[in-house]
Amino acid sequence: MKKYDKAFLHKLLYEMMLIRHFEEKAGQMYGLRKIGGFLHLYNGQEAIAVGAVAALDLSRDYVLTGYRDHGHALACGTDPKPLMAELYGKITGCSRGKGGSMHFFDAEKHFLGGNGIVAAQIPIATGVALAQSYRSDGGVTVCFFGDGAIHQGAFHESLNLAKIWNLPVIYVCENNQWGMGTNFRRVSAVDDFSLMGNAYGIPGRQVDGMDVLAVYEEISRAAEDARKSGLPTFLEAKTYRYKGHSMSDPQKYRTKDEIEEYKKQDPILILQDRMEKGGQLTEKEFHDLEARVKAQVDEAADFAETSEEPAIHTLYEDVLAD
Amino acid sequence: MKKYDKAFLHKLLYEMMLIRHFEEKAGQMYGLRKIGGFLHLYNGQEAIAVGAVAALDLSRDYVLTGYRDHGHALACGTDPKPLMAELYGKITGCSRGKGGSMHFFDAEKHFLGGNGIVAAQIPIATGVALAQSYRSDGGVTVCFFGDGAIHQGAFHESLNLAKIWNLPVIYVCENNQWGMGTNFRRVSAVDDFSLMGNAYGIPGRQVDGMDVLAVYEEISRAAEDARKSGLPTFLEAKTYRYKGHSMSDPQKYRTKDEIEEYKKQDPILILQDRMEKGGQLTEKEFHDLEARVKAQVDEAADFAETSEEPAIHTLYEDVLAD
Amino acid sequence: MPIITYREALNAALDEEMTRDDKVFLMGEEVGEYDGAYKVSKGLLDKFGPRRVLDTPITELGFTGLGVGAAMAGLRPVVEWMTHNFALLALDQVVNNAAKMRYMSGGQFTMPIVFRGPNGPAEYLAAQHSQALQSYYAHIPGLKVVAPATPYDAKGLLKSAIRDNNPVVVLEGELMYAWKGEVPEEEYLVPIGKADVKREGKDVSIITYSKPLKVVQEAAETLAGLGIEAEIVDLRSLRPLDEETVYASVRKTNRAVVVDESWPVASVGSHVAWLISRNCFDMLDAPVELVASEDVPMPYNHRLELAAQPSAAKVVAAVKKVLYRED
Amino acid sequence: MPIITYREALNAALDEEMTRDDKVFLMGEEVGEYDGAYKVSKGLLDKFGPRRVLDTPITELGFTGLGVGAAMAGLRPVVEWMTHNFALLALDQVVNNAAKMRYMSGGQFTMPIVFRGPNGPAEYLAAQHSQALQSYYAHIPGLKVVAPATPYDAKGLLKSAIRDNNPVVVLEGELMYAWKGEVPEEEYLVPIGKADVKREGKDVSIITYSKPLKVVQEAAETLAGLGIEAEIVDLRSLRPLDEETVYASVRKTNRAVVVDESWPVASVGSHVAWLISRNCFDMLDAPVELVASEDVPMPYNHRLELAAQPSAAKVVAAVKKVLYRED
Ligand SMILES: Cc1ncc(C[n+]2csc(CCOP(=O)(O)OP(=O)(O)O)c2C)c(N)n1
Ligand SMILES: Cc1ncc(C[n+]2csc(CCOP(=O)(O)OP(=O)(O)O)c2C)c(N)n1
Ligand SMILES: [Mg+2]
Ligand SMILES: [Mg+2]
Repeated sequence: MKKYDKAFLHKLLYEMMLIRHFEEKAGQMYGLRKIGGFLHLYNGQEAIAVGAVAALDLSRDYVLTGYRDHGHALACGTDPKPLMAELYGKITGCSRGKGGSMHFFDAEKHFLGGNGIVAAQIPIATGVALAQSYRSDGGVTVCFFGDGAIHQGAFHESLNLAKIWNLPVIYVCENNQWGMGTNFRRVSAVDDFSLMGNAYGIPGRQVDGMDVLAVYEEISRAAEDARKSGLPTFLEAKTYRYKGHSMSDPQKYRTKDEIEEYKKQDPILILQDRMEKGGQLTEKEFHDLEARVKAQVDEAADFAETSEEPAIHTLYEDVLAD
Repeated sequence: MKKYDKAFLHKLLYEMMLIRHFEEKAGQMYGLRKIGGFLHLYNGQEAIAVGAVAALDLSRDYVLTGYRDHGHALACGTDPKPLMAELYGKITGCSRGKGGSMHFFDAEKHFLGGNGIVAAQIPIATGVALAQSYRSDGGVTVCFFGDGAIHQGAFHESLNLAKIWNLPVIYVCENNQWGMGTNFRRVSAVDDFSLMGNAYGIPGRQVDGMDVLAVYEEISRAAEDARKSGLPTFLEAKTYRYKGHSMSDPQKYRTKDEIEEYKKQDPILILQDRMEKGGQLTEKEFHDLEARVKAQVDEAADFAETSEEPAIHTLYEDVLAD
Repeated sequence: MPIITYREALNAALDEEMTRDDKVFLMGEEVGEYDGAYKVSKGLLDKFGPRRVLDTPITELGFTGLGVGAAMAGLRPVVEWMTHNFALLALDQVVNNAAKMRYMSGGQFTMPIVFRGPNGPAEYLAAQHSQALQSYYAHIPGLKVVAPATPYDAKGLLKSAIRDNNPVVVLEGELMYAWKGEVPEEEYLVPIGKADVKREGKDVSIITYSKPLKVVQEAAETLAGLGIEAEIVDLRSLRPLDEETVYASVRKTNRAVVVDESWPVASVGSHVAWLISRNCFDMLDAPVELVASEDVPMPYNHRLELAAQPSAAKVVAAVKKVLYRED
Repeated sequence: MPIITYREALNAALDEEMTRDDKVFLMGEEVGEYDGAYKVSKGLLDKFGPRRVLDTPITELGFTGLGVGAAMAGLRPVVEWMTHNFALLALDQVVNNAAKMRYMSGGQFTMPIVFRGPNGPAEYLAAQHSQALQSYYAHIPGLKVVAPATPYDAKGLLKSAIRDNNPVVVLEGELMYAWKGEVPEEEYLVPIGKADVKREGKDVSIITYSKPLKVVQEAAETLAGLGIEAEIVDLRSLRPLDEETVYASVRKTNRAVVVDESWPVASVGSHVAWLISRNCFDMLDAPVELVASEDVPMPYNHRLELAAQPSAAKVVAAVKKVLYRED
């Protein structure tokens, strides 16, 4: 702990708290029918997006993920206002109200989505890394996906391509134990996903996805490899999803106890605890963080609430570029 | 060698010679424009189909492969007459002239094709094994595919499914070094394909695909595993394709020397030599075999030649079953 | 007659056919322990066990291909796709294998497989989750394609699909699962390839199928208020297509509007509109109109999303147009 | 003007655009060391090196998806599919990502990517290798789709496709690669979205595109011998579709035959036939006829294979029909 400076730790903690709070608010607003459709919340997994993105340089690196994408967008530094507005379907949303929860994008921050097709982002991210390699710009792409996505053919095809072409891509499987109602063990031939890089000569490692610093370390190392020698890496981050798969999930497949058990490992608590013990966080500082987070999320909700609906003519816009 | 009885060895030799000769004749007839389209010859790889099928019981087992399918159909015992007629596009062809070289089928002999889409047979074969497991009928399915097919997502998805459901399927990658003009090393992250089963907890082994008895042994063992405990197996059979990818291939990607080098390991020569040394084949017997093979292939060509073209109304048949 | 939901009707069809024939089994994502993403398969795992109800990993191409193989080997798989949007990943197995295996083999195989799941837009799901992809299936010889719009048709058509010896694509609808209707207790089948006149009328033929039936029925009510009696032909089956029932209606009304929730270009809708244009040429008093979805990807925003789809108002406007009653 | 093949024209377009813009690169199976399965990319690896000409493993979904990502990150990939038949495996990336990324992101991204390769039947290749899949692409908003039928159009359209900031699907044809035609030395572009009248005539409009242009031209010769002057409209671009040029022709001739080598149902052909039926309703002296491929998978046998496709004889018969000159 000593080696991290306080500001950095505060930043990590703040971001995880921001995501957590953003998700709580989004869930509430869904209950109030301000938000519709599928809403996949990231609660419990915050350490992965935050730890990983902290290890990147988004002036040249890129991030892609699936439909459970709020955390990643926030970790990339996208303003919560256009994100919340997107959930509300407003014209001020990051995707002009066209994308919704599953399709957050922020081209400027190098956050390339958001994808509703399980595993589709894997080849796409690999292609972004191809562009980086093509330009020799020293950039790295991090591709997040779930334990459910790993069985798709796209995973296999992409890893082989990344390896034969030496692409600077870091594959991060967020194993939150569940793909919808399916425990990952039920649909996987192997329990330890880190093995799955072997078939492509890609180093595979497991990391505790509840520990933001462990994730940060692993991604830092992988990014260095990727920048130096164009080597892809595959990482399995063990984590847990607190909420249902989406808002309509009755969650009969698991017990409350199971959830509570995992919550003891809460990524925010873990970091908070360590910082307190390390003398890097006072109670007052924590409350200040909480207040800031709350203010920022409230502001986002206000912004979303008071923004305009898109005009009907926008239906026909953004289909083709000039 | 001693442990094999003579009749069995003669059968293996005969079948490999039959395939070789059938392919030579097909190549000739292509030159005479009796046959059109893509014609993918199996010369050099005979030991794999013959050795594998010899280990099966086709009253309950099944075989599927890709578009380089003549050898597999012959090894399954399909009469060369309807096969040659199929190449000629005649109504007496195994597929009534509708399939051609890539789409040989023989439902009765449990040869389920022939598939023109690289790797498409992998999930299909896995599904046949699913049916066998569903019926608990003790059957096994052998699925052949090339070194080029192994990178397709279908491979990865199928192996995982076969393992989680314990399906009695034997995957045989015929690594003939080339996928069209591409050496397998250029497009594969790993040199040793037998590694690729690891990602699915499926035992992977390499076998000398020029040695029909080695193939027979491996498939026998795998079939036993599959029958007993429903375990899938993955086998890489190292082999070599003597002819071009198809008839139009200028083969600039390899040297004549390379081909000649491999021909020293010819599967027919190897077995012939061993049988001679083991006292299981006399020169006269070999010439008799040759004569029989030649007669059978000539008869097939005559049959094809003298058969009728399909009537135009057959264009509209076989689209749907009643 | 009991009134049940479209979802229950499908469930009953699966249940009855699985009871009747041990060769019938169900596979797909979340069909078992989760009771189906949309609960169509509710209770089937409990009743039939894991041999007959298989939860798959997320591998559309893979498990669809397994279904094709199982069908070739004599089983009768029902493959559930969580939605047809995801089935684009599996299309190769449907088009290149399921649909063509019989033909390529000169008739050696039957392919008794059903591909089913929700198709078309639901609500607030944006572009990747809101596609009506029937035109892709209808385009392909070797497939049959059905799109029931009522619980009665859903049950009867799914049962026919399961008994059919050919690959049948069944198009359901997330928003339709809760629709209710009369379904008899006794067993029945709805034949594949027969359209159904859902409302009789003499002034205009509205040809539709699947979810838009509802907006068409609303439109018909509105039109009745204006003294216009619309006949509604529900195609039910897109391949084979019951052209005769369509033409019989148009021969009576001399005007036709086709309503289809897919995109317009190269669609089932424009195809049917052309068929009528050609085969009822001398009977038509006005060009055939097509009310399709707007030719744009689906947006998330609900107002835009509704504006992108066929609505009762759009249908009414199209009918007025073919009657030259534009105001 | 120099006379070159369609293949050479495409090669020249790739060569010129890769020379002009370092962001343009080519990827696909056998495009490099093998010089392309159909030699379209001949010499490009030698000239541009392995950074710009990438041989891929057989992974249509994977490398197509890589192309989408590379385009999002600012490159301009040209993805060669060995044939469009195999691209069914990649369709999800085309439909769900390439076509929709801009829309889903509210216009944040351009998607400058070209998907190209041979489409439609060649000879003796049977069902899986002989599909004309244009209707699948034309159906999708967010894509552009072109189908050049001459070397001139092939070069000009491919260059336009590469410069376009949207995903463009280019439909070539194995049998067309050897076709010859005049192609100027100077640089030129053919705009996407403009049809071309390939022959003027006053008696009937034959609307076609891609490979069938040849049988249509033969048919026009035969018809001229019978005193019937056919106008041939080559659509060239299927999305966007140049409706105005089509209607202008039909306004002149009052009769139309559409010739399309894909299957008829839910096809580009039947769509265009409906557009004409609707938008030229008052001008038409006969129903619009469609000459499509037979509604069956493609057989291997060559006679059957030819019988399955549009032919000059079928076109002549359709023209006679719309002229009520049936014998
Ligand atoms: C190709 C495809 N198939 C199915 C779905 C439906 N679906 C959405 S999320 C999901 C589960 C994914 O689980 P996982 O990859 O573990 O991600 P998590 O939800 O846990 O973040 C499924 C089956 C989809 N969106 N895309
Ligand atoms: C999905 C798909 N992509 C591409 C092709 C074109 N193609 C046919 S064979 C082949 C090479 C396959 O090589 P391999 O799997 O090693 O088999 P081999 O020809 O050596 O028997 C290719 C690229 C195809 N038929 N299907
Ligand atoms: Mg998960
Ligand atoms: Mg090979």
